[in-house]
Amino acid sequence: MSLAANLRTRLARAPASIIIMASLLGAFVLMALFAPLLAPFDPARQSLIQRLRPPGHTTAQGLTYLMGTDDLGRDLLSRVIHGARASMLVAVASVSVSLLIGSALGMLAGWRRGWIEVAIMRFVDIMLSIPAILLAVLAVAVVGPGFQTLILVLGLTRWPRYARVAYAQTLQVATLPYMRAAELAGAGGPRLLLRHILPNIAGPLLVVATAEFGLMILFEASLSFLGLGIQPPTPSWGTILSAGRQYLERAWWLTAFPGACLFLLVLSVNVLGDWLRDHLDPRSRPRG
Amino acid sequence: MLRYLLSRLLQAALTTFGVMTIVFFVMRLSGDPVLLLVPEGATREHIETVRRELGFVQPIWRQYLTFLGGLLNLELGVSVVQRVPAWDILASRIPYTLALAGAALLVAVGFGIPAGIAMAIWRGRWFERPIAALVVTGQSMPTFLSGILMIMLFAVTLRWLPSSGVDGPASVVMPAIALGMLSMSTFARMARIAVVDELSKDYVRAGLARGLPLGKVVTRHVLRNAAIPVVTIAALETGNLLAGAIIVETVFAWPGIGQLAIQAIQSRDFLVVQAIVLFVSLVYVAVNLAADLLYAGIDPRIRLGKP
Amino acid sequence: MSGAVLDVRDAAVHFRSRGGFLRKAGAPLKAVDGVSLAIAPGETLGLVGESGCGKSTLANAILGLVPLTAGHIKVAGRLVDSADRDSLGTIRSDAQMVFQDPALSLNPRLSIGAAIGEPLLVRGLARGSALRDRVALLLKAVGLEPDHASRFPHAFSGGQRQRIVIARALALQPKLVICDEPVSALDVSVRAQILNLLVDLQRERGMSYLFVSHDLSVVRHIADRVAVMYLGRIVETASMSVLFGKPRHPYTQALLAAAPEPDPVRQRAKPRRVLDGELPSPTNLPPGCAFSTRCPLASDLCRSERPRLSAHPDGASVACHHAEE
Amino acid sequence: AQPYRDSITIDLPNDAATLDPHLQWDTDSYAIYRNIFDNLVTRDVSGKIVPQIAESWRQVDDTTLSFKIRSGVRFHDGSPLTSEDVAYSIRRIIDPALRSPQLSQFDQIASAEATDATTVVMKTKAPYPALMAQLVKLSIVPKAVVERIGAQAFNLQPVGSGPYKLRAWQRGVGVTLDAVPDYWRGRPPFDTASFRVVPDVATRIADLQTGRADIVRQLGPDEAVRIKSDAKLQVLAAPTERIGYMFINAVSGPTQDVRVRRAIAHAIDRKTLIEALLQGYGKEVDVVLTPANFGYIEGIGGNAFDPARAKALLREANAVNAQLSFLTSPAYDRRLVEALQQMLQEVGFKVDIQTMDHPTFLRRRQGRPDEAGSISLGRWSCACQDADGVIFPLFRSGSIWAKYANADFDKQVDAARATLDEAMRLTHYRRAFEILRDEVPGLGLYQDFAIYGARREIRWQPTANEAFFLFDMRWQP
Amino acid sequence: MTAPVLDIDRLRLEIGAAAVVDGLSLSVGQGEIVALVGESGCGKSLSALAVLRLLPDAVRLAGGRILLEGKDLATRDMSSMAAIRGRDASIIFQEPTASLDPLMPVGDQIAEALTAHRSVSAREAMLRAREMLVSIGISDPDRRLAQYPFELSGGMCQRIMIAIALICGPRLLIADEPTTALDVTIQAQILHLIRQLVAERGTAVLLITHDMGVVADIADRVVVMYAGRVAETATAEELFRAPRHPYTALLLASIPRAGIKPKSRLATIEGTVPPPSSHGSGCRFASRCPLAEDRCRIESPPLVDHAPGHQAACWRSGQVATLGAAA
Ligand SMILES: Nc1ncnc2c1ncn2[C@@H]1O[C@H](COP(=O)(O)OP(=O)(O)OP(=O)(O)O)[C@@H](O)[C@H]1O
Ligand SMILES: Nc1ncnc2c1ncn2[C@@H]1O[C@H](COP(=O)(O)OP(=O)(O)OP(=O)(O)O)[C@@H](O)[C@H]1O
Ligand SMILES: [Mg+2]
Ligand SMILES: [Mg+2]
Repeated sequence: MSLAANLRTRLARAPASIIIMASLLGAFVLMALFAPLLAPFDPARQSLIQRLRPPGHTTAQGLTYLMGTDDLGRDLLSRVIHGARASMLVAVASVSVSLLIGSALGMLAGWRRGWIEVAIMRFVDIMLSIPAILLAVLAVAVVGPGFQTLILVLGLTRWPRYARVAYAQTLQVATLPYMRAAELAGAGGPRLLLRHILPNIAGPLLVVATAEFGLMILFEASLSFLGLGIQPPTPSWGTILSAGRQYLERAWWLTAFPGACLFLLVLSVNVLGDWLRDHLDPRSRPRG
Repeated sequence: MLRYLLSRLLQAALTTFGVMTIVFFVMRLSGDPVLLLVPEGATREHIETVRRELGFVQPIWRQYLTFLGGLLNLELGVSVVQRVPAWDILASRIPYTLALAGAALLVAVGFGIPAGIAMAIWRGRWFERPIAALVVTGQSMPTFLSGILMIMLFAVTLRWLPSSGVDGPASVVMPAIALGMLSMSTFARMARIAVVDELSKDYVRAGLARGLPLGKVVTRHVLRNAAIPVVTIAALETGNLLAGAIIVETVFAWPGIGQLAIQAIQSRDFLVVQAIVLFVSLVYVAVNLAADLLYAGIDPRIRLGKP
Repeated sequence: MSGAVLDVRDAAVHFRSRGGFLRKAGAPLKAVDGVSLAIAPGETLGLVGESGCGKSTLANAILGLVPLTAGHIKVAGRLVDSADRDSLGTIRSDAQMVFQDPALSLNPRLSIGAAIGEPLLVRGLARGSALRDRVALLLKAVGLEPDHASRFPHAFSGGQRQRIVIARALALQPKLVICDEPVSALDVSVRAQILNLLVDLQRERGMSYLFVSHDLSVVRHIADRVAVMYLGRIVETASMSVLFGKPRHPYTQALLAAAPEPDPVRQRAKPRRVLDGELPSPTNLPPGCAFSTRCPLASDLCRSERPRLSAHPDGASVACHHAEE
Repeated sequence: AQPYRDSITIDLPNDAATLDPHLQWDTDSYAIYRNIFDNLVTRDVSGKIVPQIAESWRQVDDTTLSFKIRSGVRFHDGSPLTSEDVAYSIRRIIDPALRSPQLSQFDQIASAEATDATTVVMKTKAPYPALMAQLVKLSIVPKAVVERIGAQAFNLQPVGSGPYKLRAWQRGVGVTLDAVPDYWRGRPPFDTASFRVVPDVATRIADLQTGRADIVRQLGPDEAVRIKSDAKLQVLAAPTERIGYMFINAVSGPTQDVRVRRAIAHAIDRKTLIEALLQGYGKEVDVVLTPANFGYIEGIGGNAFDPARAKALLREANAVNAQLSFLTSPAYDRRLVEALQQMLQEVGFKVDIQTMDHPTFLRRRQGRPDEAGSISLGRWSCACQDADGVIFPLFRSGSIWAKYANADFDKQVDAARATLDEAMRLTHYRRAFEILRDEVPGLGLYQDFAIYGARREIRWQPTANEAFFLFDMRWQP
Repeated sequence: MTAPVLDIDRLRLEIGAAAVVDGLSLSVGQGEIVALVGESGCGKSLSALAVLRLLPDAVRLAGGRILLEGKDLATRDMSSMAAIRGRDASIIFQEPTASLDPLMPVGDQIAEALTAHRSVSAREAMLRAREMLVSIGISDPDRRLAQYPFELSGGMCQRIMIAIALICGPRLLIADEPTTALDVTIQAQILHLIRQLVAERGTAVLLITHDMGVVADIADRVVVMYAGRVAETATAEELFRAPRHPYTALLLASIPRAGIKPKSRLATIEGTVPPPSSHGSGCRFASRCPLAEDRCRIESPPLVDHAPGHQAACWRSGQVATLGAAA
């Protein structure tokens, strides 16, 4: 039984909460993929006389804004649906870039030790010490704003976190007898790292990755004040939220809906991540 | 041991040097502050005069050498924007930053780690749920939102806490919670995973077999074994709390380094940025060195330096 | 010995003792100290000795898993102690090891099929269904079911894990297998099966074994020659029949006397003799013979001067001042 | 009326950069230090230039002004303010060695001499009509103190002659001022004034609601609406000399074509912008100048909102779907940017918003024309209430902001700068604005309002020059 | 005879739907040493774990009673087990290195077992731990107490485990292969220690081992398990002399004895233990049994008394003697 097959059978036996979370995540993914088909309105279409309408507001022409409108009179529902696209793309792209770079370098450092360790880990320290904002500013000044720049900045500034976690875990795992057994079996570097170390350190990495997943969506919003975010009028949850916080008292829906979406997305990613980790561990069979 | 420490100190110096070099060039490449200093209607000649007066027309390598010279003399220079030594500007913020970071760490560790352990021990039972929900909330709530929501609830509506500023310990409560929430989630989940990992090992069963209750097995044995990822995260988060508090400090008008950093970056106050980065990187390197030493302290199998 | 599969010369492994923070480390622990031995192709050398005397450490050193402090080790003519990664790789396809502690030497996240197949896979010797078939054969050979291959280590009993580790070591059909307590966790019928397998392999392929065991009946059954270790040193080597027939070193004698017989009547009739005396600390060995603290024959000479290994006409070498008594 | 509280707390978005009035010049430093120092002259509520330290002044010739200095004014350290201090202050700010960022506002001044105890004679390099307007910003510092303690220390412990003196400056936290009871203009209204640094506007409002702050600066229109709904609070707002305008690149990109620029002008519905987004806190203008400035010409006639005409112009210029890059920074209201983008797209432009941080924005906007983007927003104030300080730097060829060159226009603004005759200047400006109307290198959108939130009991009338004089405020139960 | 210290009655352990241990019954009286032997993987360790209610998550206690001095442990709640473990009943695990906390000096781990049940000071506990090490023949105890498990040899770890198990002087000691990692001189020392314990305190010992020499040396009674069931139980002498179950007989036959030619083929039992999922209704040894007949494959044999205290579950126990002769 391969790992994937193993996982499949486990998924079939997963508790209801996992199924719910998986469908939730699936729904968000579908929402992102088919946003143009799902959104009732053009998310960029403004109507300044229809600013800040509450959810369910129906105009004289009979158009209904299910989630209300934002501060430029755009349909919030359509923006949230389209926002899923940008936000999830940012999260997936930046998390995978930094997870890849970070865990590879971290494992290498923890396993090889010696000067490679010093070089990698001190570089990690350097990257961690430089405020991300600073690099973001430079990137915007030199490369110009845009989605690629955003991913570049997020990927470049976040990988050291993964690297440190991977490094610390690898240090510990590398001392275990089964690593020596694998070495004896003739496993070379890549195999030792991928087959022996990685599965045994995947848990903490997964925790960081799932935590970062939500963070990246929020980060995009925080970076938008430097111009690094998704450029308007393309919506993202982060920018909708940060724009909405000005209207907390007047228009709660501007933060409540995208906030709830974000919460549910992060929840599902976290719960699935933890479940995945638990079930990648062959020792923890479901109870009963 | 001593040799290891010395070599790490040397590495720390190199790291700091690397950081400062990168920051120096990053700042210079992203444009000088002159345009921000002069009034909007300034003429080109005036701008050039100021630029020359401030030394920004020199070739960049010469500026770099000057900067290195200053660094060697522990001179951080005088801010061109505020006309005050950069170190003074930084120093006035450090106490606030330490207070906030400390309080936030207290929130994060004080709640996060017990929550993580509880989730691991009660895995799959119903009490795990509410804790998990809280943890996820911490992770999915943008600080800029949680901050202002807290202000509206605790300051405006309930009048329990001051809405902003730095008057006494009450002032630090909300910023610390807002800042600590995120780290708290990370701590909790990291602790949970690490503890779950350990709980499946044979020595736990052996601990139970000698009559220790599960709680004791966890506190006496599991925690230490699970500590490495948690220590790693703690080191990472400490750095984050120090410098990453930009939004929280802005929302709560907390005069820490984060706020200063963003202002200095935005006004291209090079010397202040450099001073901040120097400080942060020193703290960072120290904290991570401590973490690396702790790894070996926690797990005697991990030998320091070369294997 | 020139054609030897394994040639160990004056090997020593010392462990730095842990110092505290900024504290100087204490005296090193001499786990293996000046050990020389050799194994010819097709030969089995039994290694017995006190628990903690350095058998596993020596085994690890032979495969380059623990650095040597002094001496040289050659496996199939290649020096282990100065080997780079590449030649270590070659050495390890000639020599494999059955680890003493199967629970820890199996990666908990690797199915046992993958673990057993790993040496074959990484050396490009088999893949896909061919690999599966080889793994199935190996599993059968050690008395496990082929369909166990997809299970993970935690789901096996101690003895089953032991067999998995044996299967992994045999996968490459190496010239030399170092067996560190390979059968101690097995029930006697499975043990017999494994011993038969080892003997068969030796007959067919001329494999050599370094066979570490506490079970003297097993050693007697499988070994051609036996080396007895005590506190990091070899105190006696002899051919199997000589050693069991005429043990010369008092420690060897004690060992043979203490070996229980699988017959309650005879066993219980034997006089019970438990060795008295303190085991010396491996960091602080007495200047003379290490066994002198427990030896019934110990004299002042023993306590002051360390006996050297001296050869006897029947091929035995013994390190004892009173070997002839 | 008797003040019913003896202190006031003000929330500012930023800390003072410096308290030396001759150095930094951002609005937050300004809001604080102008209460510590007196200026040579000042403006009254109506915007007229009136005496302060200078009791009176006389134009001796086109380049010479003579000021009579008020006597009896004392600095906070007790020493009397003399004509020597005034002359020193002027010489100090124009001394390149001080590297004052405000230099360009005063660099027309050639010299200043104290000719006797109460007279200061100032010479300009050439006739300079905006001189008095600039001198509104000149604070008087005590020569003796500055020379004794040096610039760096003076920055931290400023000594002025204003109604308040510095008690404490806690960097990043705020500044506390104490009243000077025997201030020459009378007893200041509050015994102490605390300026607090609160960067986030939402927090400033919360401070106002919880009573932590009595008055807060720099609110947006939407916040004003929010404050209005709170019975304990009031909005204090005034139109300022700040002009909200749109820059249109006349040198590079699709907007080189004047028809395209006109199409942009016709596409924009200022009225809706002001009503819907600015909530009325803005006044429509059709030139790049506010009525609060000298040189504002009524009835030039702008390019009115006319989408049909805009579309026609675009077709005519063969520029349908022209790609406009809209450079912006977080300093500009995101909603305004997006609304403008929408309006332009409606008539057939493709508008690509490029946000960058403010320094980068400035660098590109002021740099090479091909990097300056097709359009961008601006909120301009010269703090001198004179057309010269607005359209000269914005559109005069050779100026860093101008991406436009028109010899006739240059001639008009140069001429208006070189004469002191107000009527002449107005005719030049009329002509200049007509050229701008036809050529559209920029487009006036609205006169900006300064919006403050305050407790109901505060009486204060904000002015066009965005000055923040505590002396003019009162508690009134 | 007084009531046994440990009385396991029809214990059933399941993994998923399959029973790994199926109706195991055995008892250990005060001062008695009972050896549990059997095929590796037949469920010995799991049964031992079940007594202390320490089964892994995957394994379920599906039936039977586990009486420890009359109290049924099978139905107790987990929280009250802590007081029993280590004090009334303790266990020595099969894999010592994995069973020690890798990050705690072994001395502390021994002392901890004492402080868990007795109110002694840390110092005192450490002293007792030291005594314990001396009594099981560890040299340089002070140094050893401060060492971590990875610094000790396998046999040393095993002895640490033994020290932990014995330090509270339990009424029942379950020893899961306590001496496999030890050389015979130390083994003799440990067995001596156990014997002493039994003699002095009347401790009941359940000894799981593969070493027939050890069984012969110290066991009073032997329980032979096969595929989750008891195949035979008898006194040690009786069992070695006259096994009544073919599995027992074949097991004894496969021991390499002095008389056998070195490197000759040892007798083995053909085939492997059937997996729990494929247990049919018949005798579980039938597929490997040279004596098996049709009945064996259909009907499960009950445990039948052959002599006082000697029971075997075989339809053809009468023919077993011929097997031993053949081997
Ligand atoms: N990594 C290590 N660090 C320090 N000391 C060690 C280390 N590994 C082993 N030792 C010590 O070296 C000595 C020899 O250990 P080794 O494991 O080789 O013994 P052994 O002969 O295999 O014993 P056993 O039969 O009990 O397995 C022991 O005293 C042990 O404590
Ligand atoms: N955690 C587990 N999950 C699934 N199966 C298990 C687990 N632990 C043990 N088993 C299975 O249960 C059976 C009995 O295991 P147990 O450890 O009791 O054997 P044992 O009799 O002690 O064998 P040995 O003598 O080899 O130690 C084995 O077939 C084993 O594969
Ligand atoms: Mg060993
Ligand atoms: Mg077992």
